Amino acid sequence: MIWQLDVIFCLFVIICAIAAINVKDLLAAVIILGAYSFFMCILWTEMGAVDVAFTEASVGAGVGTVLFIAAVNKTKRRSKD
Amino acid sequence: MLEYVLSKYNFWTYAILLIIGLYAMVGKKNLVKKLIGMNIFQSAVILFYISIGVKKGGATVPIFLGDAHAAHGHEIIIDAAHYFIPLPHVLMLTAIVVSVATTGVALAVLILIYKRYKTLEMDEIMKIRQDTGA
Amino acid sequence: MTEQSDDVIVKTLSRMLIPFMQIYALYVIAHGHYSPGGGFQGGVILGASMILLVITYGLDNTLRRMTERLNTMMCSAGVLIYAGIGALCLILGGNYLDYAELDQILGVGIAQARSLGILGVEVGVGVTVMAGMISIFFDISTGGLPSEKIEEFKD
Amino acid sequence: MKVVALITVLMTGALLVYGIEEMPEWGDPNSPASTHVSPKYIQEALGKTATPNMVTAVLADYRSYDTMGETVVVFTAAIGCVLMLRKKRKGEKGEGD
Repeated sequence: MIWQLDVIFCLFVIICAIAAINVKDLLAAVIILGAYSFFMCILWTEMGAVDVAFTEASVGAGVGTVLFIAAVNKTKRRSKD
Repeated sequence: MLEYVLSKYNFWTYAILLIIGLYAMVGKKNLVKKLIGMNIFQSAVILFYISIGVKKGGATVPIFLGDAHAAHGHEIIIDAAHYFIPLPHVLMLTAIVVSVATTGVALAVLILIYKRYKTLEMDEIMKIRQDTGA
Repeated sequence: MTEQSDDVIVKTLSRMLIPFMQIYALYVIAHGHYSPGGGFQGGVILGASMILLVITYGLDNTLRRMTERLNTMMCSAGVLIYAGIGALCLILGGNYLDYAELDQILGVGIAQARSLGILGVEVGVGVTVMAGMISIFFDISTGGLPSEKIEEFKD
Repeated sequence: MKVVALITVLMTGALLVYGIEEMPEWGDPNSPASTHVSPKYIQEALGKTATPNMVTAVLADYRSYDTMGETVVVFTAAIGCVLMLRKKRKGEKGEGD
């Protein structure tokens, strides 16, 4: 556990979260959410939760992003805020 | 001040992520943005639980690293201070899978809303509902 | 998103990749006792391989291999495996989901019987999660599967 | 709307920061979470279940009721999506399309 690396990943996670809710293009927001999930996964691996990190990498970042993209594909891509 | 923040930086990250998710759920008008905020909120809670399971001082991941088959016959003494706490990992592992399943149900509801109102903005939906009196 | 792709590279690469993904998923389920992994992760990877098949080869080709009827049956079969192992322990004289009683039919010692009980439960979880993820993806990506397609590929 | 959301979020954030003060030191081996029930799981899991991965042992043996509930939740979510989105067959009557 290296605390400098931890702080850097925490900053990345916060930046990704702020970007994901501020982008007007919904497809871009969903992809940024996938990047957020992967940074979260690295953070949890650093904290020693390898099972949770594996689950997040396959479930949250993989299938979750695909489901969001499928739903955005069926509805509208633009958002007003 | 900086040292005070750095001593519990993961709890501060959890608080900031949680208020970002809450703001997206309350303040944004697009329904997909609300769902993204809900996902961020869930990850923040999971981060909090994982932070509880960390032990300093030479602890490692909760997997027994020695030869399990050689130790089958006689009793092994395992020191609890050498491994992280497995209980928060178990609870959060199932929570992630359930969160994706509930996100799927939410997206299905969202597609039904789009089929009926042809929009995903909350204020437009409320306006249509007021105009038609439904 | 559910039509067949025209790209030769994408189709060839995914046709080569899908069997390895499924083998890896089975490894993750079976090796969950000794390394990170288990039923949830392996089931999701199995589901992701079928989702890749839908994206590259189209919904019609996928429904010919894995029909909607089979998918729904597998989704409930996983829960049945899980609850069935619990009920088997109940029949053998223990509490519900008390794997130590499985020793009476397996005969390998109490600790090993509990280990094998965990493996059976993980298989049930994997089957349910795989079928559930595939079913949710089918419904969301098509906005509701047209009933003619289900009728067409029933047999 | 934005102002109301901002006030709500800032008040929640103030409460969270107040709560962080009370948390035990990060990674403390003597915190309540690491002294109450988890030493029992760590010490007994290998000998009683022959499973080196303690997370799997606790997930599928010690807390298997919990995991069965999660499995049923995934199953229910899949069935719910089918019931909400699937169109009616020809000849069946129902509301909507």
